[in-house]
Amino acid sequence: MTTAPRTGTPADASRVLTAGIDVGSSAAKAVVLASENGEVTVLSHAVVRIRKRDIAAVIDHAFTSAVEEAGAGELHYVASTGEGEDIPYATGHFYGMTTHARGALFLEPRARSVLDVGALHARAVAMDGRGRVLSYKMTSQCASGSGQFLANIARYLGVSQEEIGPLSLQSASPEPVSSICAVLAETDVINMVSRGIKTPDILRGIHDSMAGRFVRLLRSLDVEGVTVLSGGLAGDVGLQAAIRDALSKEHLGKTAPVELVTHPLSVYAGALGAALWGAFRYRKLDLGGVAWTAKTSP
Amino acid sequence: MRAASKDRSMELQKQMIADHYKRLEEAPATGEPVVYTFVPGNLTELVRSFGALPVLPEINALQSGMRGKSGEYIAAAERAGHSEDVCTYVKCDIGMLASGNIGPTGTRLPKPDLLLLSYTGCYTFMKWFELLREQYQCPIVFLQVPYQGEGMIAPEHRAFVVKQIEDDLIPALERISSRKYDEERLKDALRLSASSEDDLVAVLESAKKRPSPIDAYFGAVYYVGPIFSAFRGTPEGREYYRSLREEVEERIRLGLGPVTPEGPLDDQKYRLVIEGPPNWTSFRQFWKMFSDERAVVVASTYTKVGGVYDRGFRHDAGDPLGTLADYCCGCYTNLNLPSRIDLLLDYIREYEADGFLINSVKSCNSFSAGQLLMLREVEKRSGIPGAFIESDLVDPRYFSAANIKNRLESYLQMLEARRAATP
Amino acid sequence: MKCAVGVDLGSTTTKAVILDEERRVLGRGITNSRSNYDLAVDVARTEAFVAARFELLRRKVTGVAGEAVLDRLLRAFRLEQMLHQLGRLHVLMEEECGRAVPAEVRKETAAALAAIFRRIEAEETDAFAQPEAPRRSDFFRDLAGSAFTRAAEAYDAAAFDRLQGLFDKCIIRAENESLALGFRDHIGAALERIGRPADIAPAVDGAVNEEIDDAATVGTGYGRARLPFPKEQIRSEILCHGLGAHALFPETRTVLDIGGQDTKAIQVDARGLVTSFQMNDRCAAGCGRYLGYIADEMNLGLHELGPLAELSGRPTRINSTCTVFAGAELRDRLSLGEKREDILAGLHRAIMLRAMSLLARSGGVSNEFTFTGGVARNPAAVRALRELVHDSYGERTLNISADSIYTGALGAALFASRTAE
Amino acid sequence: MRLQEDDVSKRSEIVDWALGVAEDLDFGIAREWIAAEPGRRACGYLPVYAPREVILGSGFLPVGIHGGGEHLEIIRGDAFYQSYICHLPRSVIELAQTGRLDFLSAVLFPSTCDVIRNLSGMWKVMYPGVYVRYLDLPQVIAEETGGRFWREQLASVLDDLCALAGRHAAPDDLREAIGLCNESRRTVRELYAARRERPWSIPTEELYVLLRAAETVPVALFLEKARAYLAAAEVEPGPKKDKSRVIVTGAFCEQPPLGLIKTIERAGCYIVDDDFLLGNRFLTVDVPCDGDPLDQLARAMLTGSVKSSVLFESSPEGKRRLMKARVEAARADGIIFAAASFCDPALLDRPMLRAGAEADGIPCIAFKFSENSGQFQQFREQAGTFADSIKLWGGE
Repeated sequence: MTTAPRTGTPADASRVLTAGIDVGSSAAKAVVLASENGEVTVLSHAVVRIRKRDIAAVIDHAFTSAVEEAGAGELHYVASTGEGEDIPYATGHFYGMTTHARGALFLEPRARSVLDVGALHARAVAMDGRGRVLSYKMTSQCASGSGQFLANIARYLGVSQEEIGPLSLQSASPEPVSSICAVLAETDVINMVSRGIKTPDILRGIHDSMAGRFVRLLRSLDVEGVTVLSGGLAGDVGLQAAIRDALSKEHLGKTAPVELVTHPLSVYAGALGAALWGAFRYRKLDLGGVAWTAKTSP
Repeated sequence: MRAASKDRSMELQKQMIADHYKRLEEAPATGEPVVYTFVPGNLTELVRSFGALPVLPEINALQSGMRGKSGEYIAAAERAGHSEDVCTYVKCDIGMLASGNIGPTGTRLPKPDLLLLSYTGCYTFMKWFELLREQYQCPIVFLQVPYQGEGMIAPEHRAFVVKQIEDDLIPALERISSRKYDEERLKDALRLSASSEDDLVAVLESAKKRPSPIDAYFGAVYYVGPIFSAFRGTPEGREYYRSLREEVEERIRLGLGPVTPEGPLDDQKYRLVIEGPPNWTSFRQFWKMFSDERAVVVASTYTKVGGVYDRGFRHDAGDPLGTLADYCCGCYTNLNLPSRIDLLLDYIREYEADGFLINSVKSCNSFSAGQLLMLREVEKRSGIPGAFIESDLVDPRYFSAANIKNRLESYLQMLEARRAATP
Repeated sequence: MKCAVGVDLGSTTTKAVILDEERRVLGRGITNSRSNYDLAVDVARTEAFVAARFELLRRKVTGVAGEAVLDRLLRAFRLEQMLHQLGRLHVLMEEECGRAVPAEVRKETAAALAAIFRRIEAEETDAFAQPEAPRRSDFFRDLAGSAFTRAAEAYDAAAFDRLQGLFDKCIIRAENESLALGFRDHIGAALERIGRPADIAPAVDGAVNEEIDDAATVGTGYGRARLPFPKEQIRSEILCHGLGAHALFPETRTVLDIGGQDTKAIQVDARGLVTSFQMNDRCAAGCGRYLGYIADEMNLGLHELGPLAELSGRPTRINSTCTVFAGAELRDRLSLGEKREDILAGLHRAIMLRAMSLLARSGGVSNEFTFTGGVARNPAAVRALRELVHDSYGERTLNISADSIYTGALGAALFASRTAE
Repeated sequence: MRLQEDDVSKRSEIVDWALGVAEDLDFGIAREWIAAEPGRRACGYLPVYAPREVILGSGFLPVGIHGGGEHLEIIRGDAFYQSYICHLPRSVIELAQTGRLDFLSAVLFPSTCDVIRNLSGMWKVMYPGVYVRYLDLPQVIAEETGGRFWREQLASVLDDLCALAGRHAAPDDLREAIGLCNESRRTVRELYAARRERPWSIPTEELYVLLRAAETVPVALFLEKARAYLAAAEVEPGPKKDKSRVIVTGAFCEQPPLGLIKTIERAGCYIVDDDFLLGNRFLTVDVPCDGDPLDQLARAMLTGSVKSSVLFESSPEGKRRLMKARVEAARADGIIFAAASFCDPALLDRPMLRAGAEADGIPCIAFKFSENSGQFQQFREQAGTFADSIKLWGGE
């Protein structure tokens, strides 16, 4: 696929179709949006896990299935984010925190911060009411408390990804995880099993230690009000609960405690943000024409 | 009987500290000027000769560590934008300030009338006071103390420090205290200092006896407290060291060892020399690891950060400002690495140590940078293996008990095996 | 006969070594430490005693019967053990299937399980029939795991995930049951399987009844604090590795041990006494577990990594030695089109670079040098180490024993044999 | 027209040359210079500031040792340092232990921080044959105290080096050296000014390697290359892009990998001011060539040294006002605080500088690097987000 020359203007110029493609370390996500006089509708979304496959192919797969589901013959702006910098048919690229902030705001207009937790990273971003990034904080180059780490432990415990959250919720007395290093923590966990600690308590212990880190990230930004959980782990109800507990314990927020919200589309926050900024730029720069048409797709 | 005799000096110290912090709390009311300064190169005699009260931020920080407060203070400082990489004394102090500036005895600490930086053997001190100046908006006097890069105090360096004391410090102290510099008062204080210093050295060197009546690291950090902080050159300071010396001499007479948190340690299996500051957040747990293995520390470099008195230096009333300059230039972390290596070797020899251990703290590059070379050199030149463990001053996140215990056990088992094999 | 036992309870594997009165190695046993240390110790000991009885057998029948017969008997014995474990795993998975799998697919899943286990048992029996035993993992978890995955791939994605899920759940249970895997439990069946050759059958019956009395035991290793031994029966793994390496190679003056989550550099004197040591702290970067993650990432057995890396022409330069990030870096670089073997070679070099700084800290490599621990079995790791040591210390003798993973346990056993006297 | 093509090729030639020199871990040009005549010697110095005039004035070639960069594999160096100490001294020791610094007959260790200070003692222990000198910079600015102290330091270094070279300290040699260094500093200022005016035509990755090369070659050679580069950049400006103007500060000692500089400028930023290799412009004024040269050098240090983390800030407002002044001078949109991990000077200063900048409404971000950072994704994300926000909200 290649970028089409911007020829003519589409039938209905007031209606802008944009796509957002968010390439993460474990999956590629794509959405197609229509925005018309202030109204934004999500026409389609698709996620394809990378699973040791060629990333370019995965991206195309996610993009084309989103486009087909949306039935979009042409797009005015294709915006990439995350690792998607080099997508040949992207009109422009926005960086991860810019898009997650915007996407989170779209999913939850009250949100003033977003907690983006992926397989290998975690970052907290504070934004204003227009999705402008005010400040951020990310975890360091060590995988402690990353999604990957949680996945490894779950595998060891014989728990599938989907079961992690529900099991963690059953925990009566969470078992704290001490070690800084993920591998040493893994040994902690092995010892826990040998001490007969229940799986839910172990999982919740890990969730708690992750939540602790994330809340420290938020705290370092002095966030207020509502925060959205986005990224690959957004759907983990155990993690959600752990973060909520940590938030209340840490008394985050000067006036009222910080409220954590999630959304069925949380996983698409980055892609949504990219598509929204795409539309914003399309209008701001008054580009006109289309960036991509089905004819040019493979 | 042991408990009782032990208690006297401890009681005295407790009382001195309580009184001092009480006086500090009342300073804003009584109008006594307050000078913040650091342990190494502290000019207590001069400061007090102007009726000013010293506050030593490191002491507050380590006290916060021992009282389990440092964790939250450090977190507060890091939230305020301080890096996790830098000295935790600084962050603990700044965090304490942000949390109401309540000192170790639960009393509020007064604002400084003057920040007195009279030591540059630690780079971080300079930044620490720049940071405090942002908080307090008060004057700083900066005395540059040249490092002993060539292993000695050059005469021109001594003169440089004296000139700074005359040109910058004395006028500043006169301003905040509205008193004139009184050399006689200073000389009286210096005489008191010298006599306390004699007693302290006698106590530290008692560790040459077998069994050693003291632990020259875990125990001695309490012994050096008064002389390293606000009480050098004071009558109560001298009183403390007199009674401490008597207690130690009594223990020698009775052939007793020190009393550790786990009880008396008379039957001493290993005699160790230690380089580097202790960890304060797990101080007792750390000490217990040694006493459990019946290891006693017979000499340490940390107890020299406020003055290397056991190598002969004494405050000299005969040359008041010159002696202060010598003192500033002579503190342990102002010695270059070759000198520090020689000192360790001397201690191992003089105190007939079985081994030496380096506790390398993340916070303090002045101490830590180069310690791995020191380890190797001392091993090479003494033929005695050393141990190397890593922790931090007051950051609870950096004390990994399991790792440290494993290393210490392995090390002592190694010394034992060598001893068994070499008749 | 009297013997001394050393147990090395490591973070990933547990090893046991048995010495006879002459301090000759009678038997070795290994298992993955899994999640139950006491059990791990039992299994390792049992394995060691199995090996010990085979050794006694070997001593008896040499001259009477050939090595070949004994090897065949040993392989038959292993097969019996394997089948026993597979049987148990199958039962557990059927139970779990009945409990956890949705009714509508339960029957087909159970059927799939039956088919898969039939296939694995067949594979195992065929493998036994082969004249040459291929090099493979020591651990039931790995053997069963790879065989199961291979077989399960025949089914569609949904079924595959379901089956794999069942396996992940049950393998840990199977591992944590104490199964009867001793010499007496299976030697009979093994003997039958090879048709009771007359030249060894009587000796075998003798070996079954032979009394072995473990006079003294010493424990060491990462989990030594958890061993049910009194303090004087516990030794630091540093001392045990020093003594063990000295026993294997008396001229050794430097020992490097890379275990699952710690790396040790040890200097020993002419008597095997430790004179200095260094070990990693707080972070397991560059330890054996690192390779474990890579193997998982590539769906390879741990033992397959080295040989693959050996094919590399120009190793990639790897930056992060954070174990958990290794997988991600691998993926990144693969997506950049770099060759698998080059990346692997780079990863091996990265591990060894970490080890080199510990070595230097402990005093360098001044003389004969021994590399022990699980990673010493990995040819690519050994090559990287050989190159680095040569570059920074010049020509040095590098010892690696096939049994180097037992070095700590051997040292412990030697300490035990001393206390026995 | 032809001329222009020549200049284009000339420019890339110069950049290739500079890159080659900057990444030459064996200091080939310095070695050649020494070999060219018997009796020639070189004197190394560590960051941040060392008096090159004094080194030149005693006949030595000054060689800046700024670490081993991203290409040096650390095998022995890590054995000397705990995990919580910055990367620079590891690679410096690696260079020394692999014989790459054996051409230096003297090394100066300025009072940049305690790590470099202690490294001077380590050098004394490990390389007894080399002249090792720890150099306390003047922290007090009064002529009578700091001034005299610094002059004594300079004098004793000069005497020691001259003694080493078997010659007498001659004021005229020193004056000549001062003139040469003035010239070099003027050229560096010109290069920085040109980049500030036309960042699209002078990419920082080019400017940086040119100045990195300057640290290890004879001054005259640097001047020749730098002038040619300026001329070429005039003729061939390169495409102007819509990027935000940023100051990168905090990397004055351990140097960022070139990849990091590229990453920042490719993620939508133009670097219009920085403190890389700060020593080469540590003195902001020309040092007068008349009078007693040592007096002049000492005075210039007291009155004309750049504001930095290695010298005590005597003015109470100094830290708070510094960044605003730099932003205005460079017409920057924002500041990237890029400090080396575990760098005490940069990291302890950062809260003060950042608070000051943010109080003045200047957008800031901060991250840490090390000279051998190999993965730039985190930096790209942050610099990119920074550029995004200026792109999306610029002019508000």
